[in-house]
Amino acid sequence: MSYRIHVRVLPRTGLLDPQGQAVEHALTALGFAGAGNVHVGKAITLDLEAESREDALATATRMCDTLLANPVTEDYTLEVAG
Amino acid sequence: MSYRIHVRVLPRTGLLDPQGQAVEHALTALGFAGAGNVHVGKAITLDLEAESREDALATATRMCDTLLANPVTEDYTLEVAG
Amino acid sequence: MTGSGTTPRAESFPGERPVTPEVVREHNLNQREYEAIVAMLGREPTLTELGVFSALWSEHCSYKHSKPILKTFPVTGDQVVQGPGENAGVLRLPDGWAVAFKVESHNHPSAVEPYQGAATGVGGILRDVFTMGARPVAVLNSLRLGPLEEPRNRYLFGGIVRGVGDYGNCVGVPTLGGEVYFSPGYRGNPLVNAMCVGLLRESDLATARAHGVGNILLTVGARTGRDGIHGASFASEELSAASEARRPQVQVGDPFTEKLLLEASLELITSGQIVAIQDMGAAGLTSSSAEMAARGGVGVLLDTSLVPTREPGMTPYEILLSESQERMLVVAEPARVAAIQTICAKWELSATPVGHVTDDGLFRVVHDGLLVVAIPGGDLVDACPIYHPEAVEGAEAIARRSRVPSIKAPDLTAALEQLLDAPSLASKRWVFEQYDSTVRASTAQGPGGDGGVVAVPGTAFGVAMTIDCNSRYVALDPYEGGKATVAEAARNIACTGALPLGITDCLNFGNPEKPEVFFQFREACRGIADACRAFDTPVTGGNVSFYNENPTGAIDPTPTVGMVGLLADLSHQVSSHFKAAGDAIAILGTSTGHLGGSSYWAEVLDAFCGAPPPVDLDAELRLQQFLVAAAQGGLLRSAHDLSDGGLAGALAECCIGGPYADQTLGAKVTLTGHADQVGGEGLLFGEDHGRALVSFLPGAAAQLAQLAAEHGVPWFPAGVVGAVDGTLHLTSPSLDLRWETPRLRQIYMDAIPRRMRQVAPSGLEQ
Amino acid sequence: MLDVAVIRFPGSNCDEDALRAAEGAGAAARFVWHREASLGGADAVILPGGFSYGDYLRSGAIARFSPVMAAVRDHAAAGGPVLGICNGFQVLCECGLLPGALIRNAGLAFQSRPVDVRVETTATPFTSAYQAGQVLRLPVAHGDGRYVASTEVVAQLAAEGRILLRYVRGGMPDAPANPNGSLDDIAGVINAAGNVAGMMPHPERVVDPRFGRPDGAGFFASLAAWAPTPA
Ligand SMILES: Nc1ncnc2c1ncn2[C@@H]1O[C@H](COP(=O)(O)OP(=O)(O)O)[C@@H](O)[C@H]1O
Ligand SMILES: [Mg+2]
Repeated sequence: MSYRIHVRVLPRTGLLDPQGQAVEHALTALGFAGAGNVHVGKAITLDLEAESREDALATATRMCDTLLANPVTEDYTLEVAG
Repeated sequence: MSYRIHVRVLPRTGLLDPQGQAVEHALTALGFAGAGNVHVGKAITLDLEAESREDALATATRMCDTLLANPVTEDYTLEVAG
Repeated sequence: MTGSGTTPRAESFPGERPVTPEVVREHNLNQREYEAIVAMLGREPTLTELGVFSALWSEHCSYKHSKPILKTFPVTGDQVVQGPGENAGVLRLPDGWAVAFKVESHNHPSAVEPYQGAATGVGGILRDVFTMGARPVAVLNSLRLGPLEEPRNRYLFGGIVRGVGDYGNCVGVPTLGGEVYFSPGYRGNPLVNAMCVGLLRESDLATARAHGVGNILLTVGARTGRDGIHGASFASEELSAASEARRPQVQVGDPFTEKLLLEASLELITSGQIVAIQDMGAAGLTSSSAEMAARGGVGVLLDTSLVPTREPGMTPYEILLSESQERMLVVAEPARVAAIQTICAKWELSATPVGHVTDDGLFRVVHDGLLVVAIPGGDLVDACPIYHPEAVEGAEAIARRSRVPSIKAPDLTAALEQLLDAPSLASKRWVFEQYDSTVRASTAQGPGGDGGVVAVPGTAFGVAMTIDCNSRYVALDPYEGGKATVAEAARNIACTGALPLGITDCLNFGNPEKPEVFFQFREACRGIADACRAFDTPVTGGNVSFYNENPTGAIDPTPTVGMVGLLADLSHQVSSHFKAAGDAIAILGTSTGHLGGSSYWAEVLDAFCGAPPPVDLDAELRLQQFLVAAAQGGLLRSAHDLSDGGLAGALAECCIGGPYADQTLGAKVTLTGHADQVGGEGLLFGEDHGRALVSFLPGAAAQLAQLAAEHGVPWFPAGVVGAVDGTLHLTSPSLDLRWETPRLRQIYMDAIPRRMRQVAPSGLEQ
Repeated sequence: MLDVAVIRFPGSNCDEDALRAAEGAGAAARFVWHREASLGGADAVILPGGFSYGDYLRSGAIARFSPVMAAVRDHAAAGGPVLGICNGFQVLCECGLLPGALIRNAGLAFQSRPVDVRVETTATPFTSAYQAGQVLRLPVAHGDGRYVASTEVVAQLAAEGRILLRYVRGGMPDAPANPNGSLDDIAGVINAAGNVAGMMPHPERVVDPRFGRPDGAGFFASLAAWAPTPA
């Protein structure tokens, strides 16, 4: 089975996120009044061949831990779609 | 009401995605055999004050069209959470 | 025409549209051109063939409006190793070294997508240089945008600078200079001209001349995608709603692959394994293979089904016209293919045979066994109709030339501050701080002075370089403006102590079919040619970019000139800022207070008008020779040419110091006796050519005055460099002005950053 | 003569500069391609600057998996000196030979300019030729140079004298002293064993006196003079 994986990698909470701040500032300057708590990170999508959804999740988790996210500075969330 | 918005911005299909290629290549080299069609883009999350879920979606869409995504090279998907 | 009526019949590729008059128009070919094609083939072309013609007969590839004018450039000289016609020009240096250099535009792609447009512009020019067997050692860039007060221009500027930087930084080539101007004439059509300078051993010179029947053509590097199909013809029409609809898919740059391609190409060239090499630039595989074949007087047979593609189902039309980046075409003997593949594999690149050299002179393409293109190769490249458009000076230009400002002169102290705050004149530190300028550890002078200087490894000498154009002068008087552009470039080179050697040019103009535009083009080229002849700086190549128009008309005519020079002894290089209190200051040349076309009128009095200052080529040459001699004698502490902003602008820059100076320096300048008949405004801000500002140890004064006299250069001792963080104090019979130099520095350094701190949206709502 | 291996990753672009600087200091330097499994008995290793693997995903993230990195680890474990410059520093952090991480500059833009840095410790194979507290002017050229680590790690680095270089306010009044927002103005760090160091500035670019003060030469002179302490 092929699964579509979506990974969202964001700066660890508490670490400064200047990119998020810059976007928040720009949004405000452009008149988007209600936006706050903006964070900017990386989105990674990929197709993964796996036996099952659980397998896909396990493999994707290993990918994140080995390569896709930096454990010192980043947190990730994973989503396995059809 | 405050809504949590997740935006995923990815290189438009068909455009060269050197970053996606590099990650795919690295994953393969690391022995993650089943990974393909890898793309890397930006993840943006923010809180948005809005009257309703529809309003939040409409505002977030305008944010993407104006600032968050490059209309010439990127596509985005939006998700409005609680 | 050869081949008329004898060309083999090519087949339509399955699913291809028939060639109708509508389709021909879409391909930007006119009736006359289409008839020439039919006559050449003795039949109607297939759609794929039409695509091939539209690329090679586009303005960008065929030079159909510019060729007769370009032929008037001086192209010879003892220093010329390779003149126009190859991927880059090459000039001789001492000790068996040579310098390859070239400038190219990426204007339309940058208008659409500033980041990728600018990045791929840098990628393309790097490939032009390493294709010659030269290692790129420096890049420069010339940028023109509409005013920074408008968000769209800030967005474009930010994206372009990031794109230029990210690409060059990643490949590892330092940016040693450039220029940036802002003017309403570039609204909607920014200019991005990128220049590359490379070094090679003259004996390693490579060419793009295919020969040897049976030799193999290989594509090296990135896979072919649907990027930028028809980029060459897109660059050859005006930006409009219609062109927008035909806009090719954006080309995305991959500087990492470029770096690998650079190393692999240089290794292929020095290994002796290849016959010829050419990058796939505009019109991709089509122009690279057809031009290589035409140069060698041979034919080629390509099989597009062998070309590695990024997406399945690409047609021969798409494969032939794709402008995917980071690809090279190589010609080699069949026995060498394996060795070539080994070299490429080491750099993680593939090299794929896609065709061979033939003896029939035809440009043929098969796809899955079907012959889809068969065109006489020489005619394909050379037989495009050539046009001699009408040239008439525009009434508007004539009127502007005789106009004078309507606003009264403000307080002159404030005027200098206003001038230094104008983004076109202010420090470009915000820009070049984003460009690696020290990688390769050979930067003798980086951005922020008159010219960049790079050391040649293992020798005592260096190469100086600059890129310049004062488009306001060209707009107001194209002939004098053309001369002025070369003169300023040469002055910049000479100020570093280097001898000007030759130029490359990037001729950015509007639609040449408009008589007033063609007039600008013809006259500016005449000016460039005359100046190059006078200075013995031949034209070694360049690029023409027409159709730079937007809804309000043509851009300001912008014939950018890139120049290189030889700095014989690096230990005698001179930089442009004052060095220490107590040094003496002198002005070289004659000041008449010429204000027509000046930055002062344009930026302070909001008056883009007047006749620009005329250039005395003889006096310029003498000034250059004096500067080189004085530098070689080790007599100068600093030298800065007088250009935009005149004497006051130059003095301010010399006091303000380099981009990361520890402090500013004051100066006490007395002009009494220099040009007493000239009024205060003209004295401060006039832009007479042939002038420079130098500083030196007081003990060298007599020797310098003597040297100036020998060169017939007017020499005027003007004062002394003052204290750290001191005052610039300037007097003349009619002036007594003071500026605090730390304040001038603050204005000059912050002019661009303070504007760029305002938000610039990327998207549709602008 | 000290045998220095300069590692070349695809995308390294300061490799030649580092090699020349090491040679200029009297070492014997040579390139080692990233696919090699061995360092061929080198005494010291330099991981040069550049954009290994295009710096795609994160700077240094992909290079750390290159075959040669196993040999570099072994060399480091055996006490051999390893110096990472710019991208080399990023690789060393990514692979855990040095603590912390280098993230996007606080100003979000690439920074190419001279900075002033203070030598915080001279008791290393890389800085022994300098005086403690000496201020050097070196170029930086990076987009991802902001050093971050947990508060505890930063405190520990400071307490153990493992901060190699700090950005300081020197003579350039209108440029920020710290070009990237690094915590505690950290421009370079060294590991607990004192043999693996990383720094963002580029000393190899300022060793030729013809172009200005050769403030970077001391790093290579220190390395060339280094000798293993007999076991
Ligand atoms: N786009 C750019 N990229 C790199 N350097 C630039 C750029 N624009 C300007 N510079 C540098 O800033 C300095 C001043 O430029 P400019 O005002 O055009 O000087 P000049 O009038 O002496 O030619 C030069 O050293 C130039 O190389
Ligand atoms: Mg200039």
